[in-house]
Amino acid sequence: MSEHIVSPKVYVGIFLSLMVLTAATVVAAYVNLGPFNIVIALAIASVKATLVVLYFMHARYSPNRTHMVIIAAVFWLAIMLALTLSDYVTRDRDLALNTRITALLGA
Amino acid sequence: MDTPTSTRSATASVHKIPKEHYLNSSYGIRSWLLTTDHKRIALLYLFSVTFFFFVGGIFATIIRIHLMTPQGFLVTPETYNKLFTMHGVAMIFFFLIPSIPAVLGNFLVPLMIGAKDLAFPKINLLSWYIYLIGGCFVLYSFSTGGLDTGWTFYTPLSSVYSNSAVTPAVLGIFINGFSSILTGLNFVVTVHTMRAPGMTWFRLPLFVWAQYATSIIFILGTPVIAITLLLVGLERMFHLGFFNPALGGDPILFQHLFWFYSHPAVYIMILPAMGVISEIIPTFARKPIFGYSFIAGSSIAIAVIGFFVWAHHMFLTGESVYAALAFSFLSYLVAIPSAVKVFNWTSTLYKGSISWDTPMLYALGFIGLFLIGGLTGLFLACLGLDIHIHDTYFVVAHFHYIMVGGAVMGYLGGIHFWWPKISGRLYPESLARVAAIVLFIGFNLTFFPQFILGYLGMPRRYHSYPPEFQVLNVMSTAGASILALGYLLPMIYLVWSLKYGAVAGPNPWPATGLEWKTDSPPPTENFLVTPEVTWEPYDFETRPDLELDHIVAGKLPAPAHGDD
Amino acid sequence: MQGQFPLLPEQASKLAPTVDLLMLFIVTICLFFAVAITAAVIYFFFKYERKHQTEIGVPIHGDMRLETAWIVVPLVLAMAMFAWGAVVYVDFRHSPGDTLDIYVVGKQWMWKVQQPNGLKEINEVHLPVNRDVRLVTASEDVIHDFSVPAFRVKMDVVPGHYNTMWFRPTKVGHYRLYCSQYCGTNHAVMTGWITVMEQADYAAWLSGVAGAEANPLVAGEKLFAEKACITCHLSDGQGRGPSLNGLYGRKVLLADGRTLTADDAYIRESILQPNAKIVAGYQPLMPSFQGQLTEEQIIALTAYIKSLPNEPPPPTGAGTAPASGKK
Amino acid sequence: MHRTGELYGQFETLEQQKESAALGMWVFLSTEVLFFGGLFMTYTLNRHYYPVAFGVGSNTLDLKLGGLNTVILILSSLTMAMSVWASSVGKRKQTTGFLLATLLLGTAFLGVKVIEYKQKFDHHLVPGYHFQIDYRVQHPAPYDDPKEIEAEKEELDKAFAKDPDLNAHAQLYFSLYFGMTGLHALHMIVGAGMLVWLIRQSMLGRFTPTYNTPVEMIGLYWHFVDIVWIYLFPLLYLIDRHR
Repeated sequence: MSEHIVSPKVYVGIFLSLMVLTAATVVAAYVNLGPFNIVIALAIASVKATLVVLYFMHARYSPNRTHMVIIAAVFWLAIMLALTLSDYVTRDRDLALNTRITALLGA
Repeated sequence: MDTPTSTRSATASVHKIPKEHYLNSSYGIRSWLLTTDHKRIALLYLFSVTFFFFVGGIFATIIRIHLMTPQGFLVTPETYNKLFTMHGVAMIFFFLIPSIPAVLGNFLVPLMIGAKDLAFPKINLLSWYIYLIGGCFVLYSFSTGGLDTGWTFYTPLSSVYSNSAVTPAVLGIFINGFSSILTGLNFVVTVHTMRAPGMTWFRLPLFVWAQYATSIIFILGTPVIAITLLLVGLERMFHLGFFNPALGGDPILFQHLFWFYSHPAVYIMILPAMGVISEIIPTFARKPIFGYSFIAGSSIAIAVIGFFVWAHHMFLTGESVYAALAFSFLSYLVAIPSAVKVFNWTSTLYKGSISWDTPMLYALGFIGLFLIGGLTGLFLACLGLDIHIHDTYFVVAHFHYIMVGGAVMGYLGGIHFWWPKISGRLYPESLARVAAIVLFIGFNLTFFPQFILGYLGMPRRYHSYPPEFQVLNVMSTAGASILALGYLLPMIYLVWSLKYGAVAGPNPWPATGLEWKTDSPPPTENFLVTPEVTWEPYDFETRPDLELDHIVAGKLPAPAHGDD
Repeated sequence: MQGQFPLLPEQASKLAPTVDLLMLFIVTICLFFAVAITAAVIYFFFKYERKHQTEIGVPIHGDMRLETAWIVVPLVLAMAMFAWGAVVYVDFRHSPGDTLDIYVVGKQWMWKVQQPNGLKEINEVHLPVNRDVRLVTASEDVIHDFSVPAFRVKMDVVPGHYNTMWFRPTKVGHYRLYCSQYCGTNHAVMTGWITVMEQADYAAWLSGVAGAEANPLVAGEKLFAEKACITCHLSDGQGRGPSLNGLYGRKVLLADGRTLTADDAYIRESILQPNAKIVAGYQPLMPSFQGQLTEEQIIALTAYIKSLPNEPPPPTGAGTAPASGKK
Repeated sequence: MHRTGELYGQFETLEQQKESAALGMWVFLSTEVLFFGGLFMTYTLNRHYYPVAFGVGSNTLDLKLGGLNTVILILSSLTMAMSVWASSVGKRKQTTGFLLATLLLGTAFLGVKVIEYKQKFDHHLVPGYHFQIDYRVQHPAPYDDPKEIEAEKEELDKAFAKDPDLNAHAQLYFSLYFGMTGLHALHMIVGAGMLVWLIRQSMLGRFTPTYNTPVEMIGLYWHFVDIVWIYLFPLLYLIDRHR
């Protein structure tokens, strides 16, 4: 691993960006954007996380195998979320049926 | 069966056990319990997984005896349910998952890549202690009220309705998970950073590739089951409702999270066994393995694609039809790399110089049983068929063919193959061959009838069954008694050989791997001089150090085709 | 078909022959590969057996064409299996328009079934032949699975979810019903029978019994409440009378120290002359029902008591209805 | 295996040792991603099922405290990064100082968390038999602002109209709130313990520009814990602030 020393100026710069982004996410939460609120919140969080990983955690200056580990972790998390949700979002819910069987269970 | 093909008898007498090796470098119970030597830790694991294998085996024996009559005459329904649950938990989490990785992997990975130890020896010891603590929790659960949820812990049965000791059991499995994770972490780092000079990625033994693939599953799958079972424990302790429909939770979500790990966990069990077979076959066929890169690649492919198929356990839970189609499709994809391995093993035998030594018999048995186990997986992945055979004895037979027929045959084959390296001595060959054959026959007698039972509709986890199923159940029980004998035999003669076995010498077979370039048993630091690898894997042709005269009448080595 | 040693369960639904054919298809392919590979391995073992201690094999490192072939060919066959299986499954999951709807509720450890006209059955389902039937399922507690091998169908019964399944019985007869998803202590006795009848017989059966009274279990359950048995014989054993759960066939310790096995006669006697045999630990409080019940009612009541499950229901607070079913 | 100075016996060179440590830590963090991932999955599905209850639950959290904690934690990441820098250029005193600052900030974070947990406990918002989403409006404390209580009551009434089972579903939200923040806090506590050890080692002068691996490794862990919070903050505190 080639030793790369990041200067404190970069750290402070990253810190300030993180502060700005934190403020941005709070402000954005007070505006009603419908389904986009969650999208914006997660997008900002991901930008912040990326900054931390790249600079605070030196991933930018790390060997390729470190990048592979990071990508694998994110990818596997995505598999879990995406494939599980693929079941739930494509289910058909027969609401009339629900009411009838609920009545039966109540009886 | 007794063919005088072994080279050992001629050379065995000239060898001596080295003066100092890892077993006698220090003495006393402390030198074992505080050891950081990967070889000693492997032996600690060997004892503990064997213990759990017998715990699980006793449960299995009672289950099979109980099922001899339709009403079941031995135990009450409560006890029966506890027996099959505890059998599953002991066997899966405390025997099969750690067996090959933690015993053979621990012993061999550093030796095979020419390292002095794993990258983190203390963490390696820590994993064993974590395993023990997890094991104690589970044994505590077994002995105080038992466990009756099925090893699958489906909610809300496990989280609300079961009156057995679920909480200590899930905590035990949670804790044990970290043992797997740390073992996997150690292997990955070791393979990346500790390889000897000249040991490039494509010179790695296929066993190491398999361990690497397994470690991927350990690292990225195990944490999910850990957190999921922790949530079940919390539900029970604090009346939470993550998976409890009465409180708004979703029991199907539990199944998703559970199988996200537990399906790949099947590959944790079978991949290392495939790795063992990939070592045994070229050694006893005395030729390079056919399609090295395809076998190595298929291990990684199985580990990765294995994570995309889990919901095929859930086709009949009311899963979305679209998701079911996707998961069935992906499940068929994961069958391909397994098929590739089998074809390559078979081709390796072609024009080989095949000996019938015990490890090779296990390899032969493995191929046969894994074929049946793997091919019946195609039945279960088939959506239309799964409607009928899901949750029947067909499934029971299928996964026993994979886990017992595949993983345990691979494990025992590996133990026999590397026993001379581990102990420095040879086991009695003819007795070992008999045991391998007894195991193979007993296994098939036990589990093949269960395929038919399953297709006839006998559901799994039944403590009593309709009388028309009795004949097949009795056959299965009869087979199990033969199988039990097959497991006891190696136990006896392996222990016997520790003292009375012939001295093996560094490379009795001979085999090409780096682990055979050092003494048997190896010294604590593995290699007195760091080895340098200059040869391709499984190459017998250009290895004068193996002391094989390769110009033999009728078998002139042909020019190798393909390139290295 | 049903010889001494059958390999297939009876084919009693429209789906059954389809599933069996699919099975045959996959068995054929798998058998071909299993036999071919095993034969090759055994042949190589004998043919290339080591002749000389120092002999080595011919080094062959691989062959790209072969590798491609044994990736592509199994892939094609696997896709064929997938496609055929998918067609069968999609058909199974989408019920046709005009179905006879039957409601099934699973609970530890019995099946409660309701026919379209409101008639209730326990661990038994009567069905007309050659009619598309849809089962609408729900669970009161844990996950169960409604499985009928003769129809080649099963579906999980999940609390909080309402799963449906459909099939078309094609053959009159009695078929076993199983709970196929492990559901606790008496999972193995959560079984029952499907009775497939001629359509006319089914209609007659449905109307002939005119509601619930004809089913002794249902009638018995009603009587058990009407005659106030339920107020003392609480299922959790906390009532003034002993719990009757799982009574039938069990050993009973009496106040005078005798033990006996609870059979039909004992249950009948205890209804008519309750003080003849008092269970240890209980007071002789129960009034006699002599002359207050018809013979038929006694039979119904006995049948109901016999059907009571072995274990008490789960402790309160555990919740017994699916979430969205709560008010 | 014998240890020669800073080099453990299984390694050939310090370089190899450092590479192994770094890879090991990253692999461990990838495990952690999936470990928290199980909780995130449970969160996602339940939020998808019960948006109203999750909104109500989220709005009972104190955004000021949550925001304060976010700032504290990111600041602690900065000081941690600075200590890695200081150790790699051989400034021993500064290394110790930055590590101490990190520890203090971490402790402050946990302190704020305790205040928040106490509030939830007082308002019967801890999952269990006593959980009651409208406890606070039913039993207002004398110092509570009546207007605020009135507004909250109105919100709850509306929510109950939309989701009659609000209590159970809000309890799910709080189960996840405590599960996720609790697991996060546990990681903070472990991190704080490691910092204490690190500070001691640093004071003893163990770290040099050629050997500062422990500072770097624990730094990686600390930043990871920070990242988890970066996601937890919007997911738990900011679900439904825009009403």
